[in-house]
Amino acid sequence: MAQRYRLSKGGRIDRDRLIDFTYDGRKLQGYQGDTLASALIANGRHLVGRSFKYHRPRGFLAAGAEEPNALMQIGTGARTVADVKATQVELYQGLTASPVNAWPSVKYDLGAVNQAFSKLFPSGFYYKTFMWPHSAWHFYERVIRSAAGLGKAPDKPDPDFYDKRYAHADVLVAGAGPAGLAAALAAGRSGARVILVDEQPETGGSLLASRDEIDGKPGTSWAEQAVAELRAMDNVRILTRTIAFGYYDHNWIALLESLTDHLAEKPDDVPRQRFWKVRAKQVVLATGAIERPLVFRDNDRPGIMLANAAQSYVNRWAVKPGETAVLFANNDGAYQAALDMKAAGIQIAAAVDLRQDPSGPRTEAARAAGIDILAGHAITETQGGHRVNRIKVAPMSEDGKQLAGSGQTLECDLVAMSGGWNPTVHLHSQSRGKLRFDSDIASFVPDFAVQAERSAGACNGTFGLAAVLAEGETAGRAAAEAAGFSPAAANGHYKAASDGFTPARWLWLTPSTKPVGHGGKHFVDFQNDVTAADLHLALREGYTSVEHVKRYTTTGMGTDQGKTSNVNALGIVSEYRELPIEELGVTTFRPPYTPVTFGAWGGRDVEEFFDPTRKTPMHSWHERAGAAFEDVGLWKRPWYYPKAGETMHDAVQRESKAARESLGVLDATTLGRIDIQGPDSGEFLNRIYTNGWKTLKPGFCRYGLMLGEDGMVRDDGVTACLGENHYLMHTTTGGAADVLAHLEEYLQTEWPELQVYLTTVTEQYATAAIAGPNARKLLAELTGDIDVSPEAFPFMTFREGHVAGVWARVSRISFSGELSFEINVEAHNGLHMWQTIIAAGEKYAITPYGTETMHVLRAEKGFIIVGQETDGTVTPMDLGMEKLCSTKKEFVGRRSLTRPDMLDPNRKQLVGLLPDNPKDILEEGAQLVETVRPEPPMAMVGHVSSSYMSPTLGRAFALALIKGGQHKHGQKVYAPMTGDKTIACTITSPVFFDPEGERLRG
Amino acid sequence: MVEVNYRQVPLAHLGLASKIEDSLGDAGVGMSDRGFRAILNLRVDLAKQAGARESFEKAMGFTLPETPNTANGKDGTEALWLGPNEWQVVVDDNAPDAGTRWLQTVRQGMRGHFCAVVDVSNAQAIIGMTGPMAREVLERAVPLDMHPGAFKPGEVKQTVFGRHCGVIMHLRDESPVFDLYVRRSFAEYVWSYTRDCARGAQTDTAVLAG
Amino acid sequence: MKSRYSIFSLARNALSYHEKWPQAWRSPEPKKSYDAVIVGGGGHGLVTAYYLAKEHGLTNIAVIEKGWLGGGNTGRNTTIVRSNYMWDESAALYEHSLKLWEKMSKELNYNVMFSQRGVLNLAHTLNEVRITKRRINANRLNGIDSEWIEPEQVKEWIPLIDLRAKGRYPVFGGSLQRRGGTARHDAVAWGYARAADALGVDIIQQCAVEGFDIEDGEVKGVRTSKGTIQTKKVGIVVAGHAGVIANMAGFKLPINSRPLQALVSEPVKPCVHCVVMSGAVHAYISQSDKGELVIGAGADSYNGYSQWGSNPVTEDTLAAICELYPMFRRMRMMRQWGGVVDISPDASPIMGLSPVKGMYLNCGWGTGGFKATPGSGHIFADTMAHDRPHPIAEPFALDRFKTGFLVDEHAAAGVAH
Amino acid sequence: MLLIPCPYCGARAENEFGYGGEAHKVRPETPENLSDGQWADYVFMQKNTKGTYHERWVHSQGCRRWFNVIRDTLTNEIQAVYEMGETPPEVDTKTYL
Ligand SMILES: Cc1cc2nc3c(=O)[nH]c(=O)nc-3n(C[C@H](O)[C@H](O)[C@H](O)COP(=O)(O)OP(=O)(O)OC[C@H]3O[C@@H](n4cnc5c(N)ncnc54)[C@H](O)[C@@H]3O)c2cc1C
Ligand SMILES: NC(=O)c1ccc[n+]([C@@H]2O[C@H](COP(=O)([O-])OP(=O)(O)OC[C@H]3O[C@@H](n4cnc5c(N)ncnc54)[C@H](O)[C@@H]3O)[C@@H](O)[C@H]2O)c1
Ligand SMILES: Cc1cc2nc3c(=O)[nH]c(=O)nc-3n(C[C@H](O)[C@H](O)[C@H](O)COP(=O)(O)O)c2cc1C
Ligand SMILES: [Zn+2]
Repeated sequence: MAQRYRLSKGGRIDRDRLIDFTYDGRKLQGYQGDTLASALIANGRHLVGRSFKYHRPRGFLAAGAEEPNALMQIGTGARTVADVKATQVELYQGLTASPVNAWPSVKYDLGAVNQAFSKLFPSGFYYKTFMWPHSAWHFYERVIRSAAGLGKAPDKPDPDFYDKRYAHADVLVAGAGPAGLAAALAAGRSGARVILVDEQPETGGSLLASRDEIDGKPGTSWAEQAVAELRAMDNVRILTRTIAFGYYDHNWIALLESLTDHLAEKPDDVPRQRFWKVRAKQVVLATGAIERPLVFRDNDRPGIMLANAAQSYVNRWAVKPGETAVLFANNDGAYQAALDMKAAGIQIAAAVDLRQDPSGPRTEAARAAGIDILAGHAITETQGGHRVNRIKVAPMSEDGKQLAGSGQTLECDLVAMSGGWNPTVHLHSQSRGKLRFDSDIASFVPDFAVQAERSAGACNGTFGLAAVLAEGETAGRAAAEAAGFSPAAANGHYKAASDGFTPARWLWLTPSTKPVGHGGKHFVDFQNDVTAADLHLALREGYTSVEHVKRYTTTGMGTDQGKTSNVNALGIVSEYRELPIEELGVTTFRPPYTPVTFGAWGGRDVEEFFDPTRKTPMHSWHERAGAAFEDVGLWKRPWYYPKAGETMHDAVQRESKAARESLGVLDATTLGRIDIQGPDSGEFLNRIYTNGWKTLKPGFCRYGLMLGEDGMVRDDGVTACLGENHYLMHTTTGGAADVLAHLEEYLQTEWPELQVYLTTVTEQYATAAIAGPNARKLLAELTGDIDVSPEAFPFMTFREGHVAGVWARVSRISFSGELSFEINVEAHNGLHMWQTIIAAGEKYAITPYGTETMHVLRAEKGFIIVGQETDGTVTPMDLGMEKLCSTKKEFVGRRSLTRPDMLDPNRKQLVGLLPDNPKDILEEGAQLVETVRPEPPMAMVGHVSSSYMSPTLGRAFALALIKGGQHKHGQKVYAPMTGDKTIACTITSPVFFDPEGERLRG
Repeated sequence: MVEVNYRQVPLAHLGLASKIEDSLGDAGVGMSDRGFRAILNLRVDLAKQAGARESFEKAMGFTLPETPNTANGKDGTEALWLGPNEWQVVVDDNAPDAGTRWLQTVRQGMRGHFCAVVDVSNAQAIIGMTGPMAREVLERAVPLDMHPGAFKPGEVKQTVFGRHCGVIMHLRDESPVFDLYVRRSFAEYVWSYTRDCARGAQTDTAVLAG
Repeated sequence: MKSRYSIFSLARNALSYHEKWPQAWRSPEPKKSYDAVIVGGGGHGLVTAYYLAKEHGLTNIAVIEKGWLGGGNTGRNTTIVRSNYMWDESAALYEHSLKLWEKMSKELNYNVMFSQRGVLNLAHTLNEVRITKRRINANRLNGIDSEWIEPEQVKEWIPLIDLRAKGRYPVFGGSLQRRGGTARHDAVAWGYARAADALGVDIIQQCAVEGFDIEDGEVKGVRTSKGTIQTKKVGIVVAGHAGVIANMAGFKLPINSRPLQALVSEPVKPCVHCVVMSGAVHAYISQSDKGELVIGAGADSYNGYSQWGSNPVTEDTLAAICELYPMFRRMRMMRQWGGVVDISPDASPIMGLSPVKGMYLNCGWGTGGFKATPGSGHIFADTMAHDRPHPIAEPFALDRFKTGFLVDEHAAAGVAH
Repeated sequence: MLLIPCPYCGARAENEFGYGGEAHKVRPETPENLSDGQWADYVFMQKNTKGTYHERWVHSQGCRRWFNVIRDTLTNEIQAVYEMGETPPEVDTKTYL
């Protein structure tokens, strides 16, 4: 029958909106307002999972975020999500869900054979076995891996998108139960900017599931009113379905807002989730408390759940988690659950109470309602295959350590247990706030805060509703005040019941007929199948620190992160070790409070936005010309321009031939540019570069080499003297930002006395380098006011004038070894210049070339690329550039060059390589040996840093760094490659082309 | 020699001109390409360079703002505070040689003081942003508090935009109207990132005229 | 001798309700004096003690641990083990270690779950391709398994990866070390602790070293929170805290301590079968035997001793994961943490003698020392026993910062772990 | 994400800043007069304090000024900021094991 366990009235569900969903292949129905959990209970489904290790049948333990058992695979295909707690899933039309970790089904789960061997699987068993035969772990591992894991990861790209944003608040309130609402009201009324978040779809917290009254009306009505008032305030933002999951340094709180998971139709213009990064001046934590299970024998059967969960199912969702219930409790508050269940028509077989002398207002009310209370009793055993159907109870000795007398059997299909409450101190702890063990509630409560936060309500160990509200109000006012606002006088205090859940009695482990570990299992961590016996074993074996206990047994390491198990585990450890619990310490609370989607963390910073793509003003032209692009830093640079049918090799051969024989053009816009001005500019350059700068005259350029203080080459480039005390420095494309930072650092921190200003002008200019025998002719055609004759415009100078009708600064420098001019125009004119050059160059068959050809050309000349010939371990001497290192002045890194290892003649030095077979192109990164051996190891003497086929040389050639290479010109080295191929080469000078530099100077 | 002018704004390749709408319509954010302006970077230590304050005022007709995170200006000419000895001078002059001319003006005016004036007119794109959702949208891209009480008209703030991209934000009025200055090669990133932020904020963008 | 672990001992113990298992190690009170004291009960410290006892005949040894053993970086790393480093010096060191990994479970009679599932390093830019090939070639000629694999093969190894599609950085290929893999980090600490204890080593937890007795430049004793211990040999193996200890002993180190983060997803069925690392995109991923995706994040850009790390680092890491594995956008982070790593200027460790006689240094492993655990301890024990660097340790002396002989592994370790 | 008070722009998020390591390490005037060891001290050695640490930061995505910060490297508490060249203000010195 449909929804057989639905109560006929009550609950916060919309009975007019029937919802179809599929669970484990079956079609079921629920109502709008249900969670997947409540809907399953309405349909009598209690067996909803199998345990991790033993595959024991498991049902719902809880009704909220702490649920360890009911883990579901939600949705299918690309939208599937693994390991979702059924208690956190809002029901929607068409929802499909199936339990994880059971095959073929939860009812008939083959993995259940593990139960037969469970004696062989105490905690840590895997450390003790699977070692035979030697190295067979790989085999065992495969079996273990496929048995482990819970749900399945999607295997298709996520079709949804995620929003991510920053936010700022005066007061952030986490949790919108009575405490949080009271806090938000107090802070909001003061005018402070408030963000109030709650994980639930509606605000109200525990009021939604209770029959408590505030100010004489139902708690839910009070909550509705409070929210209405808050909504009317401009300065308050209320976020539901939003978890505050991480509390980081400097009051930085991360929230996850869920926007579409609860919708049947996923709108494609709404992000699935929103990731909030909130900087709050003050934080009020009002995150409530989580009920604690009791640890008794076979306490994990479906139908055994937290009392508060049973109560919530009845009150909030109007479902009956059972027909006949037993309350198993150690405190007064839990009796409210029994009363509420009874009121909903659930028969209460008995209340089994660990207290010798149960008392308290709710206990009395239960008594008055005719509930049979078995004082000083414990559940000693439970029975039932897929659902609990019978329990055994017995009286205990006074100290609660053992049984005293024979027991009785009770028939029931529901055990509602309550072992007390654990304040949800997660966020307080994440913020590094300290905890204190409060023996009144046998749990941890916030001691003092380290950041600007305060806890209020149940998360602070305060349980009476009146006190909770008062504490919330006070916290809200205090937070607003601390954030600089003046809250009005208190709004009077809220009237509500003042009793909490005490009196109570604390027993960490309920005795049964057999010693722990000798029969049945006392579960502590339900998800990770950790029992009390496992904890004892760990302690016995010497894993005594709580951190070791956690790691050896895996208690608290599941997807619920021990929300129901951690304090019980500590209690049991404390008892076994005979150490007070406060001396044990707690394991670390870590983000996230509940699991958070990776996609939300990534937000929009994926795909095209993963990194910015920087483009030159000529980019659109390159695209149209069919360029392949290379990533250099964040820039896209044309790599080569293949024509139809051309491979990269073909294109590069064509491009480099063109540049050597007629005319090529390169987009050199991406070079870094720094404007340097001030009376001490020359001195500054002198200190930064290895070579001397004081003699450089306006109109001239000079190549410079920059080192780190460790003496290693860091960047290089040409600097032009624009005028007196005015320079323009060029850096490598990838190094621009770092170099500027490096220079500013020296100026501001080491040499503040130097009168120098730096301004980055990288993007002020667009640059085209024209190279080739026809470069001068072309330039002459494009300019009217620059005399391009060799005499008037010599190598390493620049001229200003007009090119293509626009202002230009033309530098006669050459990275290609050709006659070459770098034409710099204002960036807005870049495309125009480029197109003009291309059009005018047609008669010279002008050929645009990319970075690959640029590399071939420069390598033929033996010019280095920082980052290719250098790798952070290369000095100027290694590159044969000692002449560039002035001996007359101090410069950054100079001192390092005289350390003993820098003077070692056997350092790796830059050389050229010619493969014996001119067709053999060495692999860049090939390692070189002097003696080839049949087998490795072989002593390596260097490596190939650059290697190309040169159409100009008509052969392959390479640059390499070789130990002592500068003195080994003419000697042989070998590159032993994979597959027995060895390439023999001859060491040469690194300059292959035009060693006298006639072309570039010509 | 005759100057020809084929200038292109950094966002030219997006063809925004053809997409301009008359009004915001239902869009929460209006975005525009502010086109050409003269932009200069000025470095001078006013505390150490006696009379530099006055020199600047004489040349430009207004004083350099010395309060951090503010702007000051007059008649389409303004200076944005970038740091204790750094300003960005922006002139609403779109003549092709505006950068050079204003560079001369400021340089002349500041002669005799140790300072640096550099023309960066071509180095930046200026993106305008307006609309009721502008602040909400920008809060997705920058870590600044964009609340009207925290970012006020006349203020200038530099920060990081999205990933790895610097931005200068100038709030011109409370409606709000923002000028965003970004390095020209990042312009397209900022433009499309903003549009994606609007999508995340569940609002639309409209392309408006300069 | 300890009782041996095996399936038989498990069965036997099952009969006695697992109540007869002996302690894996003792928890002794510190003695007045020891022949050698190891400061730091992480993997490296425990291995050192183990080999001092096993191979160098020292039996009167203590390991002093301020917290719980294995609770430092040993207990918080992403467990990637490989030996394909670039320079000969490092290759020798890490390969020495990898060989010990291959025998570890057997030698310790403790299953450390060393899983040689293969380590893949992706190359996303032309420069990364070049550097990767350089490293592969060096490895090959050093006799270390390492191979280049093309994008299609990458896809075979890790079908879920997005090679280029809409990606900002395409995958150009990668290097593969088949012998590389992962291990169960805690088991390494516990296995060595148990083995060292069996050889008589005193493992003293919850005991912090607070200072040293140094006379005439020679160490005489160690001051701890449990009293002063006399000794003439002290091994400093405290990872991120090396600088703190150096300050106590009166010298400085070229080390910056930084939080490095990692995180795990909720457990899922097997879907990532090898270790995949990606430098340019900065994401490292593997799947634990229990099913979580184990993801390595970056280090903070500033010094710190917090075991949590900066939030933007996590964002960047997960953006990278989402970029490379678009299906994992729907996976969820279950837990995130940090460890304090000891970063040296050349991304290589510092091992050997210190400025104080009798005091030996083993630090600077930074983001990648887990893989070196057995080798480092083995070599360091030899160094301590003979008061001179083991030949493999020689290039890694503190002195290299004076002479300039740096072993710069940034290119290899740019892929941090 | 730390909130770092730039002495010029005000408190800003950490991702606007760059880190410069230990403060008050003065570059030697005449490095050539130093021994290799002394030079290595300057280039490589760090105090790397656990606790109160004087360090340099730059507001790279803001005013681009370098300045000094006193930060507790364990808790990340920022104890003071001051300009380059200023003498450090007195703060409670914290050190940890
Ligand atoms: C997130 C993360 C991911 C990593 N991933 C990898 C990886 O994938 N592969 C890899 O190879 N490496 C990785 N590493 C690095 C690796 O974890 C470390 O290099 C290695 O574990 C260091 O081992 P250790 O024994 O030297 O240090 P630790 O395990 O940190 O041990 C040092 C011990 O010294 C103790 N100590 C400190 N001060 C004192 C004192 N005063 N007195 C007494 N005891 C003291 C500490 O409590 C600690 O237990 C990672 C590190 C981190 C943090
Ligand atoms: N009588 C008893 O036995 C007993 C015991 C415990 C609690 N209580 C009652 O519980 C109530 C406590 O009120 P309260 O306001 O302190 O707590 P609450 O449980 O009413 O509200 C806490 C709210 O915080 C939300 N929340 C928790 N963690 C969150 C996070 N990280 N992010 C976002 N939201 C989060 C929860 O969804 C919940 O809505 C009182 O009514 C009290 O009487 C009674
Ligand atoms: C390889 C590896 C796998 C881990 N898997 C889990 C896990 O499945 N569940 C879990 O809660 N924590 C897991 N952790 C994290 C630990 O719980 C813990 O956060 C980490 O060891 C750091 O310790 P701390 O958080 O106590 O400071 C794992 C840690 C490592 C190193
Ligand atoms: Zn600033």
